[in-house]
Amino acid sequence: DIVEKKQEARNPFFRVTELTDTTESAEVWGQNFPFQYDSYLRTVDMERTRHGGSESVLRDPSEDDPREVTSQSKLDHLPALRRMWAGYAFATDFREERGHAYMLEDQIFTERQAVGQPGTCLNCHGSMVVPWLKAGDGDLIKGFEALNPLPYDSARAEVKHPISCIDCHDPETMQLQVTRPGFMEGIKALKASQGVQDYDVNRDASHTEMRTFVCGQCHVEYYFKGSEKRLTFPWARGTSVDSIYAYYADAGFKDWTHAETGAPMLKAQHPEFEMFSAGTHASAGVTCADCHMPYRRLGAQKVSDHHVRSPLLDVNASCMTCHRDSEEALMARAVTIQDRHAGLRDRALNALVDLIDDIVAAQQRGVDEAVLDQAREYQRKASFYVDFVEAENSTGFHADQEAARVLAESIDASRLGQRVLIR
Amino acid sequence: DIVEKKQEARNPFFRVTELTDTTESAEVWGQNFPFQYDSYLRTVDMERTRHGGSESVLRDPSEDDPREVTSQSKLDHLPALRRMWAGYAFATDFREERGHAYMLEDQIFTERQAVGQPGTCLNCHGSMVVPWLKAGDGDLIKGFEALNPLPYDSARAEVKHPISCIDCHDPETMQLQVTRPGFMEGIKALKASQGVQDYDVNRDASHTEMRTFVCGQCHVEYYFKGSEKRLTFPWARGTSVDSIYAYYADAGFKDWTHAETGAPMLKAQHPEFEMFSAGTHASAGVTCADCHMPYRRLGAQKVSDHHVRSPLLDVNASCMTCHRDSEEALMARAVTIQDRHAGLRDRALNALVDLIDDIVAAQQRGVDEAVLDQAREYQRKASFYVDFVEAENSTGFHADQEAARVLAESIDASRLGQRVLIR
Amino acid sequence: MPAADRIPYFRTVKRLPPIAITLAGLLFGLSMFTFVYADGGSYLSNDAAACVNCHVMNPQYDAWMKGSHARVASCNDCHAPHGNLAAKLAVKGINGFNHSWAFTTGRYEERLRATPMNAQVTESACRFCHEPAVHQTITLSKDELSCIRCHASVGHNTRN
Ligand code: HEC
Ligand code: HEC
Ligand code: HEC
Ligand code: HEC
Ligand code: HEC
Ligand code: HEC
Ligand code: HEC
Ligand code: HEC
Ligand code: HEC
Ligand code: HEC
Ligand code: HEC
Ligand code: HEC
Ligand code: HEC
Ligand code: HEC
Ligand SMILES: [Ca+2]
Ligand SMILES: [Ca+2]
Repeated sequence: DIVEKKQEARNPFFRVTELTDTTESAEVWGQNFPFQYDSYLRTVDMERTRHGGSESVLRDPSEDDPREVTSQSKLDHLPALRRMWAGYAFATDFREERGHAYMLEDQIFTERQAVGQPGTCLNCHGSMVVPWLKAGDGDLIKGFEALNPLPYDSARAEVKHPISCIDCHDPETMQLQVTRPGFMEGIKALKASQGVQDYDVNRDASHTEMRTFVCGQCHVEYYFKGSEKRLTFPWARGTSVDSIYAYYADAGFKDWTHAETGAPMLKAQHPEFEMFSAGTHASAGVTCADCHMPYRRLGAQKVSDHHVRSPLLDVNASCMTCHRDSEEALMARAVTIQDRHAGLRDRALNALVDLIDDIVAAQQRGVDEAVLDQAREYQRKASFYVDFVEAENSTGFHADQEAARVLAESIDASRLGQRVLIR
Repeated sequence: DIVEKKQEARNPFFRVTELTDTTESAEVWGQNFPFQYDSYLRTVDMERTRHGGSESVLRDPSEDDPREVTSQSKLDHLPALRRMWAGYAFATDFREERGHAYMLEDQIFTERQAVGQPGTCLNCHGSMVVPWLKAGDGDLIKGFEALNPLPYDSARAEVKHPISCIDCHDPETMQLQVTRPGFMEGIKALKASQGVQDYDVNRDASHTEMRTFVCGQCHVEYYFKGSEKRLTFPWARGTSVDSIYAYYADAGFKDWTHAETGAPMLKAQHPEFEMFSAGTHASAGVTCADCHMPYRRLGAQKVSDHHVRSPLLDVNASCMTCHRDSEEALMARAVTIQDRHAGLRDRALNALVDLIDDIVAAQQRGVDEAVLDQAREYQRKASFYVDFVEAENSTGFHADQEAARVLAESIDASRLGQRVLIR
Repeated sequence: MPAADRIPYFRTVKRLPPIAITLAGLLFGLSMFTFVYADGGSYLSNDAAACVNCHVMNPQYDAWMKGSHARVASCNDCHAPHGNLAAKLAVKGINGFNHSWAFTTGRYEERLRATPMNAQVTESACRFCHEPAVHQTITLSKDELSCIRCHASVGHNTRN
């Protein structure tokens, strides 16, 4: 059509330097795109909002962990999490997430490394395109398969940067691209479950969808499949918490065994993509980039703000192109949703702790194993459900009704678990 | 401002006939306002939507109940309601509500009349301004106080029409007016709790607020206070379900005693105003009339559609004043919210029935009364909370996150009740 | 959504009995009259006031007057194709007929909405004027990134 033709005709960018799929350093890309690069650098900023952002906490650097600043501990903020994750590495160190600039160092130095992690971890914490292409001799998937099963430290020797331009952009056209095999395979399975065969995200997704999908490469629930430790997104039945829970049941998968109760547990991780997809903004066609990378005016041009962060730090830029309320009113509406969510989340965590207490007591009483197993199954569900919306970092905002629904089911499961123990 | 001036400048009404505060019949008003009157008459239509509207069900007219058509029974649709209300008149007859045209006859002929209702009932089911002025010798409040304590049949002898123009409009200026003492007093108490003294709704409310308040005269939770059976809206602590529950605790009020468990119960009735106020549309400044009485073009004129009904019967007219999605997309978004809500409501009703079962069993087992009373208190709460959002007739739409939150708390209360029985 | 779904009068014609078709014929004549009549006055004119020959356009007109573009763009700047004269005439012809027919029969939805064709025309219009500003952002697109999705209120904010 006419519009497309016109676009092809013009050469969009003034290129100071040539970019290829071996150009890893953002600094080099920044020569062509200084505005994007400058804002990308600002992801080092730490500023908190009522429920999000991040707070800089000073620490004494040690040999093991030379960081002088981290973000606040979520375990201290929500002590129930320690009970929920008893026996799992998350119970030792779990912090509020912060800007993209920190992704590599925060992963390297988290105490969760103590248990010995695989190379797979790097998928979402580093600029992986070049390392994968290298390890796979020009084949991205092969490289991915080569690095996953390595011990973390050997794999990380190949990785030099946190996320860089090449992880989201095609260096030739600058178009958005998905570079993560986990997402390519996950979305393909998801589409297949909806009757769409052979979905190729980089070929078939619309530009608008890509504005969400590039984030969905990392901000998703995942697990390491099999001994190859293949990074897998559990979407073959759908992306709702129910579908994912059923998927793990089918796969006979567990993340760990609960230290207090012996239940076979699941850990949910940052399912922003999944929860967001179930919300009002998604169904209205809004994308991650709309809120987290709003356009900004720079002279006569407008550019996407690559300072990816909480939109509540600048409601004016993020929300007010679409919404015409005052900043205060919009902020108040967002916070009302979040506060209501936080209250309900606390209620769900309480219920879960009650269940854990009851199972522990029942074990001491010597209740029948078959009955205990029923209660443990409830614990597994209640825990995964509340974790799913708590690990989702918007404090309910991305999908408020759905998040409340999930919390309600978590509460129900915790309480039903208590009930079976006392027949 | 200019807009107002302009409106004043043109003489808006061609008055065929003079209207006064004794002009009761809508037909007479209709001579001046034929379009509003015509649409008002169409509230006899019955058409169902996925979750709302109403369905016409044929019945054999009897002497006691000459109606040939009613709407579907909600007791048959949700059998758990019978258990929830055991021992209360609602368990014998409770139907889907239908258009305003039916309000008087549906009240007269409901089987709930068997228990002997007071005149107070008529507040919201008839055109009351003229009867009250008459009974109070020109004093509305006096008339209200005079009719409330009468037996229903004597009071109803004074009432000739279902809701009429005069119940919402000042006959001289045609401005919206609140005519219900219950609302005047309820909103005054609510404002006082927020630090606003001496609130007079007809003096102090903005025009926009009035577009919601006229509906809040009836679509609200209420009770009959004291032996004078004064119609009272329990808002002195706020309009959230929690505030209202606390209000009734303070007042030591109960609606009935549960037939199976002996719990002192509360019944919630159509708190559309209260729930809606906690939702996104309200916080964005949208009013009841925006959706339920959208403007329609009539030549160059715009008139409010007085065919008050489900907005989902005409999404184009109702929603697309503000939303730019297609009708199909908007309908799908509304129905997604409602379906999710309905699923969670069923879960909450199941939990409540489980609790009732457990209390009944515990009574048979001879569990300690003090323990039983704790469980009954949980039943009272669980029941009121789920009823609050089920009696609210939008199937969650008016305030989706809040409704899910309330259901979650209902589930928690039901399950906690089960827990206390088995210490 | 296919345009036909939103233009009830097209579908209705198929189902109507012969007498109604005759009637429709009459209406067609009448609407051609409306078309020709309105055409001279509006469809070929760039004067915004001309579009509001039809009072159904009043809300858009009023909102446009108050909007950010009243001084810089009139109706046709956004609702008629730029550049290609043939395309311009074709779009105007189709719209002229559609709107006249709708106006004459009175068969159109309570809330107007641009047809997919007209939405496309408008999107192109945004790009025509704002090419410098959105140069980087749109040249990235492999397909279109709708401007209206974020700038819904730009032309005339008739929605709240
Ligand atoms: C309509 C706007 C909107 C969209 C679209 C959106 N978000 Fe958010 N997001 C928010 C808001 C508001 C918060 C809460 C921020 C806070 O509490 O400070 C948030 C929080 C987050 C956080 C936590 C940030 C923090 O400050 O700790 C992450 C991560 C996130 N979103 C990722 C995503 C991803 C990935 C997508 C797309 C799948 C997405 N968001 C889509 C508005 C949005
Ligand atoms: C390569 C993986 C990856 C991709 C792709 C990615 N993120 Fe992140 N994101 C992370 C990691 C890891 C963190 C946490 C870093 C830390 O805490 O050290 C993070 C943090 C965030 C935060 C939290 C910032 C804060 O201050 O709390 C937001 C918001 C966010 N990402 C949004 C997005 C959006 C929007 C996109 C797409 C435009 C996106 N991310 C793409 C991995 C990714
Ligand atoms: C599928 C993508 C993905 C994988 C794989 C992944 N992460 Fe992350 N990680 C993220 C995202 C997104 C965030 C930011 C959101 C959050 O913290 O919830 C994050 C945040 C973190 C943080 C900072 C917040 C915290 O939890 O204290 C640490 C540390 C971390 N990851 C460590 C790891 C380790 C160790 C592994 C491997 C076992 C790993 N990550 C694997 C995506 C991933
Ligand atoms: C987390 C993913 C991500 C990373 C990393 C990223 N970008 Fe982007 N970038 C986007 C998104 C999303 C857009 C918006 C694309 C659109 O819809 O037009 C964008 C847009 C752009 C554009 C088009 C103009 C604009 O501002 O909208 C340029 C140029 C660009 N990025 C350069 C860079 C450079 C240079 C880097 C590295 C410093 C970088 N990007 C890193 C996601 C990313
Ligand atoms: C690209 C457009 C866009 C952006 C950016 C955007 N929104 Fe929205 N927002 C919408 C749409 C569309 C809806 C759904 C209502 C509708 O269809 O009009 C919506 C709905 C909402 C609602 C009601 C939904 C609910 O869950 O109750 C709130 C509150 C809201 N937005 C706040 C925000 C905030 C805060 C931000 C910034 C962080 C934001 N929005 C950014 C388009 C946007
Ligand atoms: C933003 C639009 C909107 C507003 C504002 C709104 N409603 Fe509704 N209302 C709805 C929708 C949608 C339904 C669901 C109808 C259905 O299921 O068919 C509904 C349902 C109802 C019903 C049940 C109707 C039926 O079809 O059975 C009543 C009664 C009602 N609303 C009253 C009110 C009152 C009173 C207010 C103001 C306090 C209000 N509504 C404000 C959209 C709205
Ligand atoms: C005088 C009391 C009263 C007032 C004032 C009132 N209603 Fe009602 N409304 C009722 C009653 C009673 C019914 C149920 C009638 C029946 O089922 O017989 C009802 C039914 C409805 C229904 C259900 C229609 C259906 O088809 O299911 C809607 C929607 C509704 N009202 C909306 C409103 C709105 C909006 C306003 C304000 C503009 C309003 N009502 C003002 C008493 C009132
Ligand atoms: C504060 C206002 C108010 C009072 C007082 C009131 N009603 Fe209603 N009534 C309504 C509204 C609003 C509806 C429509 C919404 C609904 O059905 O939930 C309704 C619906 C009904 C219906 C039709 C639906 C059903 O429940 O089967 C009946 C019958 C009814 N009321 C009977 C009564 C009786 C009997 C009394 C007195 C004990 C009474 N009402 C007192 C406002 C009121
Ligand atoms: C349930 C309450 C209610 C009843 C009963 C009612 N109206 Fe209205 N009426 C409204 C509302 C709300 C508006 C919108 C007022 C506004 O915002 O200007 C309105 C507006 C009007 C207007 C102003 C023009 C317009 O259409 O917006 C007229 C005239 C009118 N009504 C006449 C009548 C007549 C005649 C009757 C009786 C047949 C009647 N009304 C019954 C609530 C009601
Ligand atoms: C008078 C304006 C108006 C009308 C009429 C209206 N809406 Fe809305 N709607 C809004 C506003 C404002 C928001 C909040 C988002 C925002 O601020 O843009 C919203 C939000 C929504 C949302 C997202 C909120 C949520 O709970 O997820 C949905 C869905 C929605 N509307 C559907 C509808 C439907 C369906 C109707 C008709 C029954 C309707 N709206 C009528 C103005 C309106
Ligand atoms: C700056 C651009 C611009 C100008 C100038 C403009 N419009 Fe529009 N118009 C739009 C956009 C954008 C839409 C919405 C298209 C869509 O929904 O996809 C639209 C839609 C419409 C619609 C469909 C109904 C609606 O409100 O969405 C009508 C009718 C309309 N315009 C008439 C007019 C008239 C008459 C004028 C001159 C008074 C005018 N327009 C001037 C951009 C413009
Ligand atoms: C003959 C009377 C009349 C004139 C003159 C007129 N319109 Fe319309 N217009 C209508 C009617 C009637 C509709 C509703 C059509 C429908 O919804 O099917 C409409 C709908 C529209 C729409 C939305 C539907 C679509 O076709 O996309 C746009 C945009 C629009 N008009 C723009 C204009 C512009 C620009 C002008 C001036 C150049 C104009 N109109 C002149 C009667 C007219
Ligand atoms: C005939 C040329 C023309 C067309 C067509 C046009 N614009 Fe504009 N637009 C301008 C000019 C000139 C300005 C600067 C106005 C000013 O500074 O007051 C402007 C300003 C803007 C602004 C900044 C002011 C604001 O309203 O926020 C936005 C955003 C914008 N246009 C978007 C659009 C979109 C979207 C479209 C298509 C629906 C469009 N424009 C169509 C000429 C045009
Ligand atoms: C995802 C949302 C989004 C989309 C899509 C979008 N814009 Fe914008 N646009 C914005 C935001 C946000 C701003 C405000 C930038 C600022 O003021 O810092 C803006 C600003 C503008 C401006 C004003 C720049 C200035 O100098 O004042 C123009 C003109 C503009 N956009 C045109 C367009 C056009 C044309 C399109 C379609 C090609 C488009 N926009 C698509 C969000 C969007
Ligand atoms: Ca954070
Ligand atoms: Ca109904």
